[in-house]
Amino acid sequence: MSIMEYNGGSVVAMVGKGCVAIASDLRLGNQALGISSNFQKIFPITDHIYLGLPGLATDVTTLKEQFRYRVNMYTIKEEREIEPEAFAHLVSSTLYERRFGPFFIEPVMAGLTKKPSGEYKPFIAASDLIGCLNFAKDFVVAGTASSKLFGVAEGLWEPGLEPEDLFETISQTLLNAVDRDAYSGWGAVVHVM
Amino acid sequence: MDSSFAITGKGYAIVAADMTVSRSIVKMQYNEDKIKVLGSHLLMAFSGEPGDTVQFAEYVERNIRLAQIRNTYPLPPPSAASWIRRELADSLRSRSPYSVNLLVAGYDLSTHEPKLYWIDYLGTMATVPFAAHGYGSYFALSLLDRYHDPEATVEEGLATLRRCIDEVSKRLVVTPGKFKVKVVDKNGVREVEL
Amino acid sequence: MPQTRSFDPYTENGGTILAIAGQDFSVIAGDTRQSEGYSIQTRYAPKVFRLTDRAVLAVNGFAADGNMFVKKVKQRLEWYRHAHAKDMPLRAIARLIQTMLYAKRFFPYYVYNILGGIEEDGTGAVYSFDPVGSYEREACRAAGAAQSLVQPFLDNQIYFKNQVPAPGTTHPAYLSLPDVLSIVIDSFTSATERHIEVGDGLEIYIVFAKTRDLQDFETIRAKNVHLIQELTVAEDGERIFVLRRDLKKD
Amino acid sequence: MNSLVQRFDTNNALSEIKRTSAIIEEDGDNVSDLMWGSYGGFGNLATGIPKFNIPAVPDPSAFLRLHTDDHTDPSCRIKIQHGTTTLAFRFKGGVIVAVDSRATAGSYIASGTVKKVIEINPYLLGTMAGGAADCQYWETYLGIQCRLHELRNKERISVAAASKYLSNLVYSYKGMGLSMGTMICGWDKTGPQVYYVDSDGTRLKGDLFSVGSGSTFAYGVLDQGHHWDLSDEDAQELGRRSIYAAGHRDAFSGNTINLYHVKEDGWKFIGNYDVSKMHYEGPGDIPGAPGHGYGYSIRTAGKSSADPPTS
Amino acid sequence: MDHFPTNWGRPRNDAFDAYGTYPIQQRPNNIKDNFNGVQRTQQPIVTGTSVLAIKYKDGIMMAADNLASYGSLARFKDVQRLHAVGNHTVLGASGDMSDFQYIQSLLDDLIIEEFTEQDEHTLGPAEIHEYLSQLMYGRRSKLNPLWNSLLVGGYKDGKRFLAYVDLLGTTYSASTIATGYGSYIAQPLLRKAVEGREDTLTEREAQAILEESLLVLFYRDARSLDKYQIAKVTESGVSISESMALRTSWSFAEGIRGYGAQTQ
Amino acid sequence: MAAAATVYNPVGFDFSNQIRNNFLADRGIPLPKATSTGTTIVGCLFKDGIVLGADTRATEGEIVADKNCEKIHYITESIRCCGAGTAADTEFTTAMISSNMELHALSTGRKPRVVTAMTMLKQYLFRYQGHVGAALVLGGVDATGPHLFTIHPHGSTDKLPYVTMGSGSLAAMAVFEAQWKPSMTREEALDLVNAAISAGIFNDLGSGSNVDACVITATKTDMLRNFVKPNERVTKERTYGFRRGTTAFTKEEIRNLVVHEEIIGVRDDAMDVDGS
Repeated sequence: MSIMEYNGGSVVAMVGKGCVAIASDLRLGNQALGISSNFQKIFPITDHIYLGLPGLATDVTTLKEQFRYRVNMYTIKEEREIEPEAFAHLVSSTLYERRFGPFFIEPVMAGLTKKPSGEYKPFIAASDLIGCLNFAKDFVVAGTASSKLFGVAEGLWEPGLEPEDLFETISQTLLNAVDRDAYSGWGAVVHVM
Repeated sequence: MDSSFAITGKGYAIVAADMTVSRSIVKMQYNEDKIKVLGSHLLMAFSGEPGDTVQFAEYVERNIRLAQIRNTYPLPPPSAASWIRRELADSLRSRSPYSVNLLVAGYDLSTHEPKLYWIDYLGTMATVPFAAHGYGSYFALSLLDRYHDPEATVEEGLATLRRCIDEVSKRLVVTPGKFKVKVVDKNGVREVEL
Repeated sequence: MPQTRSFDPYTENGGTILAIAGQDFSVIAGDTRQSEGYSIQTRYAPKVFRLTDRAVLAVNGFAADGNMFVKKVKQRLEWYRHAHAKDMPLRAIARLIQTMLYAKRFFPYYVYNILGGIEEDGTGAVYSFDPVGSYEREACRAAGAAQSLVQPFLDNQIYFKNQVPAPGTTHPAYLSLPDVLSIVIDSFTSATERHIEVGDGLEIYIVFAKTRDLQDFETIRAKNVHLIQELTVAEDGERIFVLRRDLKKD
Repeated sequence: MNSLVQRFDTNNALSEIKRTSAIIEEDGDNVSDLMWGSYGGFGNLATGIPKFNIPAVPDPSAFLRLHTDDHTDPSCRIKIQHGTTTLAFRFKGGVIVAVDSRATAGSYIASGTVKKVIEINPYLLGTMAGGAADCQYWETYLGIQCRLHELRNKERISVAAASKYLSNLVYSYKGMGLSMGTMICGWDKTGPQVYYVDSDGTRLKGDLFSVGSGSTFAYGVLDQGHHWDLSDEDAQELGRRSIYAAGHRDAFSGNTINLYHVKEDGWKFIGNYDVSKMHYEGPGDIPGAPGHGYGYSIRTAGKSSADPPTS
Repeated sequence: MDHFPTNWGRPRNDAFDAYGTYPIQQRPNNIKDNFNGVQRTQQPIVTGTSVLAIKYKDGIMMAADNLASYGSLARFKDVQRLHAVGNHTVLGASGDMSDFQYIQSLLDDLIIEEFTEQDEHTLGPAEIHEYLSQLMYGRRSKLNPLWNSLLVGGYKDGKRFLAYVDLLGTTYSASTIATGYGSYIAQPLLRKAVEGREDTLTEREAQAILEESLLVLFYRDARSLDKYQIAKVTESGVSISESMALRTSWSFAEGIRGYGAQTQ
Repeated sequence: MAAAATVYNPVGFDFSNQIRNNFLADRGIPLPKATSTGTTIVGCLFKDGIVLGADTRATEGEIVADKNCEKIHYITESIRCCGAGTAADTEFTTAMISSNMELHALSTGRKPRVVTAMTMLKQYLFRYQGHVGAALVLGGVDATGPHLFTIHPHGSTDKLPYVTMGSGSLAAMAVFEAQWKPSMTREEALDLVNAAISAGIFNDLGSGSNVDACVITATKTDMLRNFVKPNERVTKERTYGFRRGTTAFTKEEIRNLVVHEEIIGVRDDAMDVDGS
């Protein structure tokens, strides 16, 4: 059993037509033992960015606090809300800083980027535990059920999903993937933006 | 082989911990208090690596007290739990980490509800209606899933707790022995005999 | 060149297999890539084998063990045929495979087996095995390198897991052949996208019960004449076809 | 030199080939038996206690440990499926046997539909925890022996004898790497009986056992609700509720519950219950059921431990 | 029996964590070292490097160089690693040369035995390959492997045959196969040149492809030699060429100065 | 801890977690490995400059994490660098050297040279003794002509007319050894690089998807992203949309970001107060 499986948990994010969705399970485990069924893994960063933090639960809390701090500092210094792309790089550099003593977290981000025309463009990204970013056009996954999520998402995802359809697709993806993973489950939450 | 349990009920939280200290195959002590009273409305049960437990508990106790002296008001349970978690997570990154598992229970005077936090030695924190640490948790959690009632009276709560302790005494290889039980509610902290 | 310090009698040769049972047919499929480490050994190494006119066995894991195991199963079936003048029924083959696997309990075959075919009562069946012979009958099963990618997808599409049926309706108990075939193909193209050890080619065996009307299949066959081949030996019995197609080769 | 002469002696080529064919014939099947007669083509179950192929290393069990499932070593290849929560208890109405249906290989849930109750014969049930193949194989084998006992003695085998037979059998493989923890349950001349047998050779007679990773959770519920004078419905509900408890808390248990009831006239399959459905909806309108979901959040929905001052 | 399910289904070893230490069990770290006492061929000694083989219009063609290495020492420079088995088959071996010689003697005996039968049956490449795969798998199952990767090529009854078998008993066939280092370096070149053209490649083209691959191997494989042999199996039987030399060119090196900033 | 948490990162690595992670490792829990990309990256000289090439597959073990990632990194306008190995290391190392090169260019007022980037990279990698797992192919054209280097994770370098790196390096090198010749034209060089990367894509499981190429000459740099796409996914056999309402849920919350507020005047003279 790897340390990434100690507490369990999985996150998936998907792009739709003018929308994004990010979903996670709610389990907090202590190896095989379930401890809590309302453990939050997805955190709102701004009104247009959500961050999912699957991995070791203690680092979930520590990193959540650290990102809140850094985003607040950014907002104060730059006097504007952080954009998803910039936030992705903030996540990446925060993790890479600890290249040789990483947090056991593989973050997943979903957000909407405001284009000059005023429309919002969907944005998703994932990172490994030392900050290698992966910008995808379809979906990104992480956590103990990642291989299962990859399989289902690759099968179910289709381009141009409306928010309601995106909700169904991401929910079905998550539920069926965590049902095959011993360390994820115990309820789920989906955020559609 | 420490066992500790905590449950919440209508306007209170109960924390129970066994009273034995064992070393190798010997029970060194059988009337140890492993529940620290951190404030007027805050309790913390601790277990884990011998030595670390008491050191960390006392460290927390003093700092919570200090916070109260500085700010006039005591830290409410959520803030206290968050601070304790942070200390534990940071200590794990130091040369001599504390290996301590905690149950932090308190009564939040501002929201009028009991709060219970499960914290492990890695600094993992979860808010739960009932909790347990140690091998006892493998027996008690399913029992509490079945019998725990968030609106139970203190007497009913104690009866549920007694079920847990009986079960652990019955099934665990090493019987934990006597339990210290403390209750926190709007009137503060008090000790209860089972 | 192998320069390991001690000899490891096992290796892993990648690939994925799956099987789905329909009401009166069974579909058993496998990719054809055989790899070791990051190298493709061959782009065509069959993993699915016809045992009898109503039984097809898919093996995955360590290729040498797998090939040897299939050889031995076929041998036993041949002996059975000589002794009893008929083919062994499917559920007996399943039990045979269990005892053969378990006979190597202390030096296991590193193979995951899926047996598919038609039972004596004419229903489609799938049996899945672990390397030491524990088995169960199921409606669908994926095994091999990409099992964790494919299986949850099948749960969703075949068992309708986590899907609430539209009000006033229920999920169909059995899927039609065209549906099953397209789900199989999509499972493999998806697995090829996301798993490096899956690819090159796809072989889908289709076993039909004696009584089945093959009209829906003939339509598919007419469209893919050059891809589909019949493997049936006896007349008036169950029929086996194999559909071959390409997968990505990267 | 002598061996060299032999090597190049043409008369001896045959023996050389035989020697290699001996190498090739790597497992010790008794070929002639299996090729012919009514055993023809069957597996080795029918032909007495089978022989097992042992790897040619000094410590075969270390070899097995190196290559088969081991959570400490993710690189090991052969993932054997694990069985998990099972329970059986005696009460005045017979024996209740309840099991979950999950099999895991590492963190992957390999199956959610495993039959962990093995129907040895109409009066005997065996449960499955540990290595799935070990349990399936040896309990099937036990079934054969029980039937032979019936044919030889014109009476059914007692639960005690059946469990002893199994216990002796697996004890002879002790230390080789077998893994099973099973309850043999049935009704014989002496009434309802439950025996626990495991691969260490332990055999216990008792009223109430639970085996598997989720057993502690099952015990937590079971012990609180169990007494001899339970009604049939309450006993079934207790079995169901206990497996649900394990399925809920333990990551390696879950999916569905299979419930059996052994009475004087043999065992009866009571039902299969989905754990998620139990969580949200409960077992439905059947005697003994609570009338709502088993889930804590369902059971306590709308309740709050807040105690605001009543003004 | 403990209640950590992941401990189940594997052999017990009470020396490790008999009491399930809390909170995280102590895990056995180094269980790989259980086989130090076994005295068997655990590594090859005198070794041959890659063997390459392809199918072409008239049959199959196989190539190997003449080197047998002793560790990093180029020990024997005149070893023939291609071996004719009967009239239809050629066997190419990489890996341990002594094991290869043992296999050669087994096969020679087999062919003699087959010959003395005079039953109008001769062993073709498929039969030889089957024999070898059973032999290799049997030896691996005795944990006493013959440390080789073998290629069997042949032509019989109008059919080409080309297949591989190695020390684990793993077998496969393809229109191009390379063993050892060749599976990394030569195989991509062979696949590109041969796949889809098996029925049109002439003997001259086939030989040119193999020679180019051998040349690349000689450039990049430190255990290879510029002396090689090529075997052909066609309708008319097996022929193994005399040893030939590769024409190498190192002229590209002229422009290279150092590994960094140096220019002269 | 707190000191490290600023918006802009301080220089260097933060080792604060290492004690804790070692503690966990001592308990026998294996620590996870970072995304390491099996890759095919190549570079070759031609008549007018350099062609670099890369595949676009990023893997996490046996799983393809990214089907179309970019492995040719920007160093300066006329210097580019392909990365293989630990993905995050190649990403951050090249980004850092890129900004250092920019600073170097500004402080010297000259177009930076390829050897400068090479020396910066090798010194940086040597300092970390291979723990920063970046295997690089560096190519570019500067005042002294076209240059092509490989840099290994430990800091050793090579200067050759054609180079390959990554898990598919052997396959790609075979193509170069067989077909490379001096003074090729741009088209010939691009074809050769394409053939080399394709050899990696189709023969090495760690490499896959598309071919990226980058042609650098004294006057111009062409980044040919997805130069060849030989592995497009075929269309699926059916569509997998779900009927709305397929997924059961217990609770729905809508957080409306646009707050609608109706303002009701309490008295008619409210406006007057505002206006006066």
